[in-house]
Amino acid sequence: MTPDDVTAEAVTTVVFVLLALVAVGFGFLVFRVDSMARATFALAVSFVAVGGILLLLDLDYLGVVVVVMMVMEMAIMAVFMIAYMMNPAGLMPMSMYHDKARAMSVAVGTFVVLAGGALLVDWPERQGAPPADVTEQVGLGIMGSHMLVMMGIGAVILTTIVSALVLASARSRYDRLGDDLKTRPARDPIRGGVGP
Amino acid sequence: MSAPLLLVLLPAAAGLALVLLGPRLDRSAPALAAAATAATLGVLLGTGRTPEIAYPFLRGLPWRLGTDGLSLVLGVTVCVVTLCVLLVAPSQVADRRGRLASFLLLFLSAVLLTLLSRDLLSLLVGWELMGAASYVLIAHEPGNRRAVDSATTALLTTRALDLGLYAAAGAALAGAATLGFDGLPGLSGWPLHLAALGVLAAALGKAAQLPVSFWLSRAMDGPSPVSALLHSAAMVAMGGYLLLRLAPLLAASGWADDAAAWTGALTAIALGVVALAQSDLKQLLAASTASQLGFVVLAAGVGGTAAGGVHLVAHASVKSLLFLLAGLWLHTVGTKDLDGLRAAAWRAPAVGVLAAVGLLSLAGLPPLALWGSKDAVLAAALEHSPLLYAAGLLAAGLSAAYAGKVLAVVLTRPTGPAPLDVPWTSWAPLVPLAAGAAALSLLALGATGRRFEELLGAPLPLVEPFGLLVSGALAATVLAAMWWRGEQVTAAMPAAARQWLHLESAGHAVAVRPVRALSYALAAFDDRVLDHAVMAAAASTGRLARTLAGADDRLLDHAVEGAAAGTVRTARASGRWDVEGVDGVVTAVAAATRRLGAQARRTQTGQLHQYYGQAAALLAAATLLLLLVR
Amino acid sequence: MPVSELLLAPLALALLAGFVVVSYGADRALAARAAGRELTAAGLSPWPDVARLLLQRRRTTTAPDALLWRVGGAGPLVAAALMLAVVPFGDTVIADLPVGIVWFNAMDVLLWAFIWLAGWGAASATALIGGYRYLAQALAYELPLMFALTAPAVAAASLDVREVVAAQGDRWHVVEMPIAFAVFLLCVAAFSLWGPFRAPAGSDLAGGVFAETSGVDRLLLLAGRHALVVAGAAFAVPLFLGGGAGPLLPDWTWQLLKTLAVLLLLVVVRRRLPVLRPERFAEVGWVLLVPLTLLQVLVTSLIVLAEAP
Amino acid sequence: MSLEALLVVAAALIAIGLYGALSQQSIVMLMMGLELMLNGVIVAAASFWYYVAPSRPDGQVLVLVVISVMTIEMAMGFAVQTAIFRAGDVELTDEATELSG
Repeated sequence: MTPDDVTAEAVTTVVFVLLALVAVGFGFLVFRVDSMARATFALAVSFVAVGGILLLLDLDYLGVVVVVMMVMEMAIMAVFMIAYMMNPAGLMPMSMYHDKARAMSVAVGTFVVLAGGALLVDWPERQGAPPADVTEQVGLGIMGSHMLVMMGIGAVILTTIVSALVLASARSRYDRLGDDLKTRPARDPIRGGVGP
Repeated sequence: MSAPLLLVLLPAAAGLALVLLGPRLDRSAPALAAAATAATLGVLLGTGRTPEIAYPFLRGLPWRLGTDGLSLVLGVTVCVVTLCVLLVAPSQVADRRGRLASFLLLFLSAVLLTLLSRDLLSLLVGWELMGAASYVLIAHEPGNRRAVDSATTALLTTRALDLGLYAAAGAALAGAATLGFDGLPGLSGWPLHLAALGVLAAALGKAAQLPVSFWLSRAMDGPSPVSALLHSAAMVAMGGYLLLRLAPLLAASGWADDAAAWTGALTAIALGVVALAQSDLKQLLAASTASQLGFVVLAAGVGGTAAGGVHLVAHASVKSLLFLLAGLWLHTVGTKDLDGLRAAAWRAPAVGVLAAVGLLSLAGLPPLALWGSKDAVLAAALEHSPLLYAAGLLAAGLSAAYAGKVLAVVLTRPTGPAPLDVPWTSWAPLVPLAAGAAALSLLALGATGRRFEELLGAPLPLVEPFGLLVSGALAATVLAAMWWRGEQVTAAMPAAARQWLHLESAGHAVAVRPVRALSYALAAFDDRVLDHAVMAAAASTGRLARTLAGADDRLLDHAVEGAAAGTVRTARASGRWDVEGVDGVVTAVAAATRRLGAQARRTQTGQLHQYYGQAAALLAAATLLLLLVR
Repeated sequence: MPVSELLLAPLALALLAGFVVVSYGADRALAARAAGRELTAAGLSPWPDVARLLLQRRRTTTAPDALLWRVGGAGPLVAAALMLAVVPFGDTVIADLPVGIVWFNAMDVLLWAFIWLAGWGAASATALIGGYRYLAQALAYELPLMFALTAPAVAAASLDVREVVAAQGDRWHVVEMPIAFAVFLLCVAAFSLWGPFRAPAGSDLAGGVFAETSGVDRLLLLAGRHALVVAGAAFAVPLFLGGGAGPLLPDWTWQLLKTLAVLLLLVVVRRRLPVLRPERFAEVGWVLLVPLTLLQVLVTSLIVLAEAP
Repeated sequence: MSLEALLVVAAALIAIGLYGALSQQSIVMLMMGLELMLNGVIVAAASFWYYVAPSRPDGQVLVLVVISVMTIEMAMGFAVQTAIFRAGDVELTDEATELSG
């Protein structure tokens, strides 16, 4: 190992420890802060840290994608959070917990079991090396050997879109277009855009 | 995409698009379809001969498509005829033109698939699609019950014989584990004979040969443009084509080639007589089609692939021209009955010239198309057997006779009817067909014949000048005879010939009625024998029961009453034991179960987080179990 | 990391600042012309405003979430700088990421959080509504933007910005993907609260997300907005306009000149268009722009297939 | 950095997420707990990919699947939350007891 390698590894380790602490620490903060906005964005920071960890593992694409997806999700989550919480800004401190002690014991137990397993199990040796273009590998994977998986995911996502809309929307096309679906223009609460 | 598949998919895609858009594009659909056909023709001409290409389809059984000389020539013929039909169709069909055009394209696609296929699997696909499209096309007129019935008759007849192809495919798989055409002659034993029989049946059925020619008569209920494509150039011709393509298989079987040759010769004669007896122009043309296809089948039987190919092409050109003319007259004069068409040729001279060319060619007058092509077939037959040659010559004379009959009618000197107003658009597209009808004998003769041989890769038989002279003279003589004595000849035809030799009734008698009778018999057997047995058993059971009841009343009752008193005593005793002993145990078990059930319900709190906790605990337990078991 | 690249970072920041100044000046010039005022050098200079905002005392609201407010205020500028980090100037690029295009997308997504936080932190109704408007707008523009970014990536078969530049050669991507280019510029305007997409900071909300900001916070947010437009313009050049390709001048010069051109285009357009209501734009985005960009990607793919050896 | 260290981080994220899912009354907060657990799964999948079988795409595909699952979970979660809030003004898990047997 050359001196440069040692330096690089030390830097990697330090960065990793920092990211891991951020991921776990902000993850815990999610359930400790009063303000819902802070909770949401603590979770977002945790996700960004995990994205950083993925970058350390040479997973450039997936790391950035995790950031993209999760920050979007959290921004939307904040909206719902504020829509459905009694005290979103945490201005009037109140407890929103139940079964705190039991939950903590279950969580600690889970951690002990999982971490113990992680440390005690004799994991297999590394086989092969990452390809030169990691992104290409996953691209070829989902377009080739794992195509079925992604096709399944696609079908599930389509189902999700439809069922989520059906569940969440109070209005249907009959509200928009009348009982015979012939009302034009549609009776939208807000007019405009394109389409009937 | 490689060319063979493109050739099939181009018209299919265009046809499907028109099916979807058809109702909206009703007026412009024929023009669009014609454009698609022209494009297909362009691709076909640009492709030329290609080696066979295997497209993966089933494991080990690919689609094998390729273009060789024969499929190229027939493909070009079919495309040209389709183009002419599509250009003429708007002037002859008023309703649902979009539907007509789109299904003509789909039909074209199926025909091209049939022509390009080099294995039974893709052939079957093309064959079946062709049949289905023909059904839709024949039953084109909305609300015409008879046309629908006729389409059904045609479809059922040909489909029943198409089962032969499936049998052939099965035999080929069993015998050689391949469906390729090249592997078929290599079969031996029963697979060879079954394959030959199956192919023969399917091809003869499609080509409307004896004894199933009647479906072609029924198919005349469809629109004339449809007949012009299906019953001259494409569908019936595909029957002949299949035999030409698989002539090696027929030869290998040792008997199928002779059977084909004689069936062809007999059909050519018998349907020639039928044609001569017809008084309806389309029926006459239909019978003549079957008769002319007889020559092709004869050629296939004697191994004259090239001669048969020439005759197919020449006949397609002549007959599509005549069918379209029949449609034109039906549309303008208002009838297809020969009596009504008297002097029709003079009433629209341009159309009359076309008709004369077509009919003279059909008669086999030198130097027109069918003269040369028919002589090529006859020469091939002569190499094989003089008897076949003689039969062919007889059939040639008959074709001159029925052509002469029509010619005499339409060329009668006009006596009254006013000239017809026929726009040039409705006859101009026929000119290329007429040109073909006039000139295609070149394919069989002389230098052009040699070039054609090279293209086909099969030798034409050497046509003796003497033979040409004989058949030409025969045609001229018969034509002259028909011109002067046509009425008498027609009148001399047997009545059976007018009714297509009662082939349809025979078909009903031989195939339909037995099947129906068998099913009735089976139903009757079910009703009478099986049902009867069941009912009899039931009745006798009833009688037995009554007898036993009588015995019961008289003998057993006493014994029973005595026993009953004892039973009652026993029952009381056991009742006490039941209430005090068994019941107690049951109640206790039930109570315990209920308690357990209540306990179990406590986990079902409806609280999401508690479910999560349970799930976590369960997972932990499962992990533990896994660790312990390992 | 080599020292030279470390030196590049301040250089790039200075460049960004310069462009922001240009953008501001051009905008002021157009505003002055529209109002019929006379153009003076002092009127175009941002420095008086900067000085005023730096010296201004911060106002505050009753119960602000100060931390989130500051993060939201400074975030856009940081995101813009990070976007610029993957833009190549000639052969030089500060961060040569193999997934530069996704990186740009990630930075743009971070804006969802930052702008919303700027609205939330102020604890004021108008500011919060501005934040919500931004999210509604973001839901509308994000998917078209993603697909618009996909088209050049597909054409180059790479997510690396430099490879996208290299893949263009003489024929710039804008020729074969005009829809993607137009949608991209639209989305740049949308994530920068620019022109027709200024509803989140609209005057009907008394400034929306800007409403309660003052002093340095306001300066950062305003500079961030201009910086986002600059970063978007700079990113459009390697994606669609051939990067540094051009005659005579060195590559980096062409990159700068083209960036300037796109930037001026955006500035000019800014005042010409009316404000679009976010909910209307949502329908346009989903019903019109998503299919259009998908079609663009399809066309691009077909071109790639047709030109494949 | 090693496989064990990464797995411990993943375990910590999963445990914290589980704690949140079990202890939070608000449905939205509960979903944040679930997201955090899946976050741990991402770390675990990525580290298994890197340290066990980097030459195969399975690990990466698993990460993609988990990301999709997270979005699906969130979409359905909010849809259900909206539906039950609309039906009965329910926003706490303790009030959503239709499934209680």
